[in-house]
Parts: sequence; structure tokens; C-alpha cells
Amino acid sequence: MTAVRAMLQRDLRLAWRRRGDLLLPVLFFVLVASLFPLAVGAEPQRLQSLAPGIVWVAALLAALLALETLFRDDFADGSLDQLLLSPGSLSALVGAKVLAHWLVSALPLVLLAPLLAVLFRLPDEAMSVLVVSLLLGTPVLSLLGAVCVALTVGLRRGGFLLTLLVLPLYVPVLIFAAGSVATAAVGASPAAHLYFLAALLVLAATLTPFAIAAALRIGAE
Amino acid sequence: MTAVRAMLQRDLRLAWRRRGDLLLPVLFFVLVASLFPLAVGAEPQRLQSLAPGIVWVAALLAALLALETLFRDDFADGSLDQLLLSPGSLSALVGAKVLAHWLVSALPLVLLAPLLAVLFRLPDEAMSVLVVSLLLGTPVLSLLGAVCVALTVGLRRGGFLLTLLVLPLYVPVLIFAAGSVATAAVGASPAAHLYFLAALLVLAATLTPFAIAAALRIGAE
Amino acid sequence: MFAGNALASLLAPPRFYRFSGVVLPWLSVLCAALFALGLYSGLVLAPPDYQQGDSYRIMFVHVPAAWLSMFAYLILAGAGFMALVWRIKLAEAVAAGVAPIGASFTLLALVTGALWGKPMWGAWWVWDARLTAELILLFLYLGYIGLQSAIADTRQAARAGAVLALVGVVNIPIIHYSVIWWSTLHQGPTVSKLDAPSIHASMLAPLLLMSAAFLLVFVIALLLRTRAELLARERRSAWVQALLEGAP
Amino acid sequence: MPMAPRPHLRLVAPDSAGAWLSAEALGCERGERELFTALDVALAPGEILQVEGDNGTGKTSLLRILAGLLEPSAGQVRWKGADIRELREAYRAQLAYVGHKDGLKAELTPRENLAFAIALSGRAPKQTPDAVLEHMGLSAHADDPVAQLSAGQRRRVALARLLSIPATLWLLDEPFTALDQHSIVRVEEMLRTHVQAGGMAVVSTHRALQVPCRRVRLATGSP
Amino acid sequence: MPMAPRPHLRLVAPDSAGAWLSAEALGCERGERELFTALDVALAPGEILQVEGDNGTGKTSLLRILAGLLEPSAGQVRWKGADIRELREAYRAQLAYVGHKDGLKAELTPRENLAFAIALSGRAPKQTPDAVLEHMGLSAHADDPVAQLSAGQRRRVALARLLSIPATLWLLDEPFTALDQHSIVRVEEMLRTHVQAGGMAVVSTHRALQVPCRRVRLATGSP
Ligand code: HEM
Ligand SMILES: Nc1ncnc2c1ncn2[C@@H]1O[C@H](COP(=O)(O)OP(=O)(O)OP(=O)(O)O)[C@@H](O)[C@H]1O
Ligand SMILES: Nc1ncnc2c1ncn2[C@@H]1O[C@H](COP(=O)(O)OP(=O)(O)OP(=O)(O)O)[C@@H](O)[C@H]1O
Ligand SMILES: [Mg+2]
Ligand SMILES: [Mg+2]
Repeated sequence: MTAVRAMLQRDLRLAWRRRGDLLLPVLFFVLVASLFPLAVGAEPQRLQSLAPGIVWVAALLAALLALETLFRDDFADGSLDQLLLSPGSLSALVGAKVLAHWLVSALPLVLLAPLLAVLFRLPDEAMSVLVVSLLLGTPVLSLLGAVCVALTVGLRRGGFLLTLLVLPLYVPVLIFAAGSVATAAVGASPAAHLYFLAALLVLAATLTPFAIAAALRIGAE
Repeated sequence: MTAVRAMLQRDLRLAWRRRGDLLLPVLFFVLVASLFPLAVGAEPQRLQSLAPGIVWVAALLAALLALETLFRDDFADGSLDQLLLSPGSLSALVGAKVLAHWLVSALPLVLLAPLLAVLFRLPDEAMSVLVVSLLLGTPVLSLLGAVCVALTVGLRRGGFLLTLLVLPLYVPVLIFAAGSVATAAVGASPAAHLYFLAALLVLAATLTPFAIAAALRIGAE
Repeated sequence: MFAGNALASLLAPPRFYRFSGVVLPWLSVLCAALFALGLYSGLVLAPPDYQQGDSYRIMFVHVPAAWLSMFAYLILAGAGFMALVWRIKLAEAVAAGVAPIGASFTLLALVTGALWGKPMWGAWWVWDARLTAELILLFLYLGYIGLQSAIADTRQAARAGAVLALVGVVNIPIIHYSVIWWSTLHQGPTVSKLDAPSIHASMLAPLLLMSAAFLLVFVIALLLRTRAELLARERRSAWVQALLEGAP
Repeated sequence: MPMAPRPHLRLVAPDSAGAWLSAEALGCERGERELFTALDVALAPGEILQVEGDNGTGKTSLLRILAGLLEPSAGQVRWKGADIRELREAYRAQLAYVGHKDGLKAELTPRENLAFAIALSGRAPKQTPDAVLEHMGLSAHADDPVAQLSAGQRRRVALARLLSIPATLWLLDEPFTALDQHSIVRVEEMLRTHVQAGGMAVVSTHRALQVPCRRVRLATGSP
Repeated sequence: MPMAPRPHLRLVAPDSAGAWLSAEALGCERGERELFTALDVALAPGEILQVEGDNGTGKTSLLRILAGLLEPSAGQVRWKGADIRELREAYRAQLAYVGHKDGLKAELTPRENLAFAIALSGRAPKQTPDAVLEHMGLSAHADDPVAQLSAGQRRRVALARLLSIPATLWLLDEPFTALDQHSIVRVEEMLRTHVQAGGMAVVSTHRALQVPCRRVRLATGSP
């Protein structure tokens, strides 16, 4: 247990040391979201109907980019070997790492999303659904992403390969999450979508830590 | 001159050795472009009007991701020091590197774009404009991106910072390129937009190699 | 090289430090006076607008802030150029000093614009070309600041930032001409049209006064920040040591 | 090229009955190349095994196999008779490994890095981080981020782990890389006290160790 | 903490008139720390300068400054009297640098890596890649990707550059890292023939060089 707590604490402290970087996922999120109006034109009605999709695609890409920092550094500086050799439970340690990563890279997005929703003039009911969908969906993205990062960690140029592995896994989350917001925006009930997201979260949280641990042992050979 | 040719040849050969990775930018491009229909719904009319923007945003993000591989590896393995110490002209060498990078990471996108255009049912006139805009625009993305990569090359976690530096510089290209396709799609003449893109390309091709060389000398300290 | 050396000795940090120490109090007095005049004529003397009522008065903050946000970027790029080519230390300090100020004015322009937009266009924000360009300007500043904080060595950071600022300067004309190149919701050039400003003199005068006052705020902030940067960068040099010993 | 079968290579101690760490008929392939086959290892408490060998003969690979980080292509590693793949946590609790890479976070200070290593080991430390850093001559840098240390200073922080984590078996891959003379002497001293207290160590290095040990050369990897 | 001014450190050769490489009053700051101030260097053809010093005293930094890769915080480096920042290409054409990192592409073979290094130097090679690899005992690996070589084998490929590129001044940062005994002897031999032919070298290392050279210690960087 002390090991797990130390892990969480270390990663949060590392994030704090690099606190300049804390802003970056958020900025990326905002930047990508604001590319769209530039690219597709700025008519308010159209933007409003696109908003759930744009915000979620931006969140998904931010999550994807943030993955790079999850195990890559630990592998490069040899810390990963030390983790693998720790006598504690690897899946618990890895769970702590993913939690720290989510707190640092995804939570700020969730907090910022309402602002984007205002910029895109999303109706108020849809806004709260957007936040809930992000709260349920982004941890799934982090967990699924971690499995793929672990698999590619020893490869020299994992960037694109990682993307390729991860994006298909992200698709169900994207569909249900963006769907929930879009349903809410037209006034219907998003409950079904959100339940599905919640189910995905429970599933991912219970199963992936073991997958991540196994993948790390393979990837770090 | 031999040094420049050797540089180009070496980078192309490296790309060939890693030829599995050659496919990845293209796949990323296609994947991102196909996320949107999933996220915003698939009505043909709407998709058609969004197509230029989506394709260009996808191309831009693919270019952004590909940047990671431009100087980062050379820095990590010490090759960059050797480049900086070469008695030839650094800006010429760097030009060769960027050219190789563009050939490998962006040219395939340009060749694939018509396929995406068909999927999104872009009218035929717009399709050729899309290809031309990509041909003119993506080299600018590579060149501008190279400056920013060079600046961040020595920094440990450059990923997000790089994004923050690069995306604002990419915006003009995005606006004019997506604008040209959108104009063509409604039947108007995209010439003004394309001229502007061409001007940007000429400007970037003549000036940025020096900026990249200077940035590398600074970044690799 | 020779021009560089001459310039460098003219802009030697101790000389600048002394000079700026002398002018700062005078500038502050002038700035306060301009603000008093500008606010009085803008809030009291100028008549309400026939369309916008009183809400237009936010212009007296919005327009100077927007202008200065762009002006600051030009200074950033100019100072960067001098730092890069002639290695002038003062220019490095100016560049490091001006970036956060520029970012603040950009933020001010965005916020006042949004406040003005709500009554005018019925929305805090529209994805209009000029508004987006101004947002991009904010990101350019943030990128510059991010790069500075990521590089530990200050001189290396200054030169790296200079390259970035010079490349980013392309965006300034795009912001300025965005209203002309694209049909936008945002106001076209009203004041800055050279031939005849399309704005009434009773509104123009306070705008100009406020602009001058804001310019002075900008200059004062820049001098203060540059002085602080210089002290930090030169803390081992003889003149700073002498200064410190002179102080009680 | 066809390879002549390699002679069976025995690193067995004269009296291998008391060996805690043992491996029989280990084989290792990296990529397409066979590094060693039929390698035997045995190590009893109080012993040091120095692994020598030209570049590329598989020293690093052997250490990673012994640590359980790399799967051997044949044979198995045993700890007190049990396969380490079955022992898992129980084996890792006996182990301290210092590889080619230091395993330090560049943004954390040496003190924080050590504190984390201790927490990760899940056991009470032998010595506090402060005492250990003092001993390695790093007190002045205890609160600098590791990123600002030179190559040799980082290596010393990595080795400082050995003094704080209680571990029976040390696996050290070229521990002397980048160290200055003082530090080399200090590390040899550490090895000596470790084995005197009943510890064991496997050390790969190109310098002859100034500590009593069995020395073993891996066969040349390639003609 | 307030720093006492450092003593002026002179590495000047007895007869510094014939020096080709010289530096006066060099200062170096990394981060917040002052590594050295007022350091003088002078090196004439036929001489080797061995830079010693404890970990973190600035050996790597000094070599990078001499190569023109790092800006000194004070002073300047001169080649035959001219500032290297103005000489630029002309100076770099005289130089061969082997740093901590090998500067090899992992996906290319040793042969391809050397061929590229030769092309980059823009001059006719002293020896072909094949001859050089033969000399370094790497013929068997000439066509393996470097990724598959061990640490010491890679180092040898990096050092092989010295034999193929014509350069007057060699700057070597811990060239012996990861090398086995044979290779160490071979590299010392290379240094000997290089200076006998009128070359110069600055070598940072913790081992005493078995070649006639001037040795110089950098002062301890920190208490
Ligand atoms: C967030 C919203 C807004 C932003 C980011 C913004 C940005 C800017 C910028 C960058 C300029 C300087 C342009 C130049 O000199 O080239 C400017 C000027 C100006 N803005 Fe805004 N603006 C916003 C909202 C508004 C609103 C709602 C109004 C009033 C309807 C307005 C009226 C003006 C006027 C009158 C000028 C002076 C134009 C001239 O003569 O150059 N702005 N704004
Ligand atoms: N990831 C890998 N893929 C393929 N081959 C590898 C890999 N890592 C090492 N090798 C091969 O294994 C052999 C042994 O490598 P290892 O690192 O174990 O050698 P070593 O004895 O530690 O050498 P050194 O003294 O140079 O550190 C090398 O010849 C190399 O070609
Ligand atoms: N990028 C950096 N930022 C800040 N400080 C640094 C940086 N690189 C090195 N230093 C500091 O500079 C000092 C000297 O580093 P350098 O690498 O030159 O030492 P060295 O003599 O080569 O040591 P070693 O024998 O360990 O290789 C170190 O104490 C380190 O703290
Ligand atoms: Mg090894
Ligand atoms: Mg060093």
C-alpha cells in the first residue's frame, strides 16, 4: 500500500515540477476545438450542431497526445525496470500511475469544457451532459490508452503505431459520449448513452490494470 | 553538395528501414477524418459541406504528429551534434532533412486525399483543388513545424509545448487551404486562396531553412 | 558587427538602468494625468451613442488594449531580432519583459470584446476571423512564455524565443487585415483609417486620450519588468553588486 | 553462417550445493543471434560473481535474465531451488538491480528519488536517504533536480539505492560507468561490506574488481 | 550561497606560442551553477590534453565549448588566433568530435553510418569504411543494424569515424566508456599515431591514458 501511495504521490509531484506542462493539454484541447470554426466556417447554427462532436474529438486527441508521457519517460530513464522489479503488485502500481495521469491530463479538460460549450453556444442542458460524459469517458480513454502505450513502450518510434492501436479502441467511447451530448442538445434524454459509458468505465477500471501490467512486462523486455 | 545528397539519401533510407511507419501518417489521417462522421452524425449533405474543413484539420494534425520524428531521434542518439559540426552549410542540410520528411510523411496524404474526398462526396472541381491545396500547404506545415521542433529539441517533454508553438503558426495555412476547397465546392474560383498559399510556400521555403538552422544551434546547446 | 558593437555599448544595461530610473517617475505622473482626462471626457463628456447607448464606452478600454496587444508583439519580435543578431543583452531583457504584458493586453482585449459582444451581437463569442486571430495571438504569447519557462538557461531561452517570435510575426498582418479580407461581424477600421475616421470627434478625442494613457501604462510596465529582468540576469556583474552595496 | 556448437559453459562454484541463486543450461537469443547456450550459474551467500566479456557477449542480457526482466530462450533461473517465474514477488523482494540506465526521475531531487525507491521496495530502509547521500558524497546536491547533475553524479545516486534498500542479491550492470576514482573505491567498499554481511552480487564490468570475487568471462559473441 | 572567487586556472602549455587551439579566460555556467571561470587552454600540434576531474566538474561542458556546440559564458575559443564563432565552417572542417552519445543511427548498419559520416565531412576519407571496421574488429557486424550491437560495439563504431575522417583536432568525451581491454589498447594506439602525424586531441577520461599527454584536472565543482 505504501508503494501505491508513493507512486501516486511521485507522479503528481513530477507533474507539479513540470507544472508548465499541466496547462498544455488544456491549451491543446482549446486550440484544436478552435481550429474547426476556422476550417468549416463560423455560422453559429452549424457550429452549435457540431459542438458535441468537435469537443469530444478534441478531448480524444488531447487524451491521445497525453498518452505519450505515460510510460515512455519511465522506460527511457530506466525507472520502468525498477517498477517491474518492485515486490508489490504491479497492477496496483500501474493503476496509481494511470490515476495520476488522468488527474493531471484529463481532469483539467473536464473543468474547462463548459467554457468551450459557451463558445459554441451549446444549450445549458447539454452542457451538464457534456461534463458528465467527459467525467465518465476520459478515464476509459486513459485506461485503454495505457494498455497500448505499455505494449509499444520499448519500440523506438511508437507515436504513430500507438495512435493506430488506440483510436479504434476509443471509437465506442466517442460514439456514446458525443451521442449523449447531441441527444441532450435536441432535448431528449441522454440516460441510455450515459449508462453505457458508465458500464464501460466499470469494465475498464476492473480489467485493464491487469492487462497493462502484463503488457508492460512484455513491452519492456 | 555531396553532404546534402547524402543527408537526403540517409533519411529516405531510414524511412525505408522503418517502412511500417510509412503507413502510419496516412492511417492517422484516415482515422481522424473518419472520427468526425462518427461524432457529428452521418447526414451526407452536412458531411459534404464539412469535408474540406475536416480533411484539412486531419492533415494538419497528421503533420503535427509526424513532426515528433523530425529531429528528436537525431538529438537523442547524438547525430544532431554531428550535423551541427559538419563543415557544410547547415541550412542546406536541414533543407534536405525537411524535404525527406515531407516526402515520407506528407506526400502519401496528398495522394490519398482524393479517396477521402470521394467518401465525403466532395464535388469533382473541389477535389482537384483539395489536392493542389495540400501540395502547396503541407510543405509549409513541415517547414514551420521544423522551426518549432528545432527549438524544443533539447527539452525533455516537448510534445505538448511543440503543439502549442506550432498550431498558431499553422492557422493561416489552414484558413486559406480549407477556404480554397470550400470556395471551389460552391463553384467559385479558389485562385485567390491558392495564390496566397503559394506565396506562403515561397516565403517559407526561402526563409525557414535559416531559421531552422539557427534554432537547432540554440536548441541543441 | 561594428554597428552591433556600437549599438551594444549604447544600450549597455547599466546605462539603461540609470536612464529608466530617471524617466519612470515623470512617465507615471503623465500617465495619471492622461487617465484623468481620458476617463472624464470618455465617461462624462462624450454623449451616449444613438444605437448602442452607453455600452459603447467599453471601447475606451477595448480598442487601446487591442492595439497594444499587437504593438507589444512587434516589440517582442524587434527585440528578439536585436538579441539574436547583435546579442544585445538589453534586448533579451526587453523581450522577456514584454511577453507577459502583451499577453495581458491580449486577454484584456478578448475579455472587453466579449463583454461588448454580448449586448452588441447577442453572444459572448463568435468564431469571427478577427476574434479568432486575436485568440491565436494569445496562444502565440503563451507559446513564447512556455518556451521561456521550459529552457533553464536564460540566454539560450532568449535566443530560442527570438526565433519563435520572428516566425510568428506573420500573424500580425493577418489579424489586422482579417476584417478586410473576410466579411466579419467585427467592426472594420473606424479609427485607424488614415483619410477620415468614421467616428465623431466627441468620441474620438477620449479614445485617443485613453489610448495614449494605455500606451504609457504599457511603457511603464515594460520599463519596470525590463529593469527587474536586467537585475536578475546581471546579478553577478560589477554594476549590480555596486548597486546592491549602495542600497542600505 | 553455420555455427559450431558452443562448448558447455559452466560458471558453477566449486561447491554448488549451498548456492541460493542458480541457473541451469541458460540460453539467450537476441534478434537472430545466439549469445550463449547451456550456461550454468550458481551463487552462494558471501560470493561475488564478476561477469566479464568483450563487448556484445551478452553480459547485460545475462543480468536481465537473472533479474527476471528478460525471458531466457532455454533453461530457467532458480532462487533457493524454486523457479523465479513462480516466485515472482518473493524473489523480487530479495533483489536490487542497477542497470545501464540509472532509473532516476530527472525532475526529482536525489533525496526524493531515494525516498521513492524505498517506498517501492515496501520494506524498512537500511539507512535514510540523507545518510546514504552523505555517504556517496552527494549532500551538496541532495536537493538539486537530478537533471542538473553530471553523468557520474547521477550514477552515484543510482548506486545509493543499494545502501538504503535491504536486498540479498545485487545485480549491477557496469556500476563504475562515469564514476571518478573516489567513487569507484567507495563502491568497491560497499560491495565488500555487502558480501561480508552474507549478501551476494553479480557484477558486469570491464575493470577488474578490487574485491575478492569469482571472475567469469563470457565467450566472444562473434568471430 | 556567496561564492569565493575561483583561482585563475591555467592549462597553458609551457610554450604557448605555437598553440593552434587556444582559449582565454573561458567561463561556463550551467543552469545556476558556475562551473569554471578564467580557464585558459592552449594546444599545439602533436599534443594531447587529458581533461580529468571529478564527476560534475565540467569536462563535458568544456569539450562542447571547444567544439563550438555550447556558448561559453565568458571568453572565447580561438583556432590559429581567430575566434571560432567567426571561422565557422573553416574550424569545423578541422574537427572530429565523439561525445557521450555515439551519434549513430540505430537502423543503419555500421558501414552505412560511416559512409554517411564521410559524406557529411565533405572530404575524401583517409580510409574506407570497410578498412576501418576491419581495424576496429567489427567486420562481422558491418552489415547488422546498429540497434543490434551491444554498448561497447556501438562505441567502437563511433570511434571508427576518427580513422576515416581527416581531422586535425580530435575532441573525445570519455572514449573508453563500455570498451573492453583490446579496444582500449587499440584506441590508445590510434591516439598515438594521430599525434605523431601532427594531430591534436583533447580527451576527457577517468582512466589515466597510456599515451604521452599533458594531464589537467578541473577543480572540484562543488563542496
Ligand atoms: C472578443 C471579442 C473581440 C475581440 C477579440 C476584438 C479584437 C479587436 C482587435 C484585435 C482590434 C484591433 C484591430 C486593429 O487595429 O487592427 C479591435 C479593434 C476594435 N474593436 Fe474589437 N474585438 C472584439 C469585440 C468587439 C466588439 C463587440 C466591438 C463593437 C461592436 C468592437 C469594436 C472595435 C472597434 C471599434 C475597434 C477599433 C477598430 C479600428 O479603428 O481599428 N470589438 N478589436
Ligand atoms: N534489443 C536487441 N535486439 C537484438 N539484438 C540485441 C538486442 N540487444 C542486444 N542485442 C545483441 O545482443 C548481444 C549482447 O548484448 P548485450 O547488451 O547483452 O552485451 P554486453 O555483453 O552487455 O556488451 P557491452 O559490454 O557492450 O555492454 C549484442 O551483440 C547485440 O547484438
Ligand atoms: N543541461 C544542464 N542544465 C543545468 N546544469 C547542467 C546541465 N548539464 C550539466 N549541468 C551541470 O554542469 C555540471 C558539469 O556537467 P558536465 O556534464 O560538464 O560534467 P562532467 O565533468 O562531464 O561530469 P562527468 O564526469 O560526471 O561526466 C554538473 O554539475 C551539472 O550539475
Ligand atoms: Mg552491457
Ligand atoms: Mg561528462
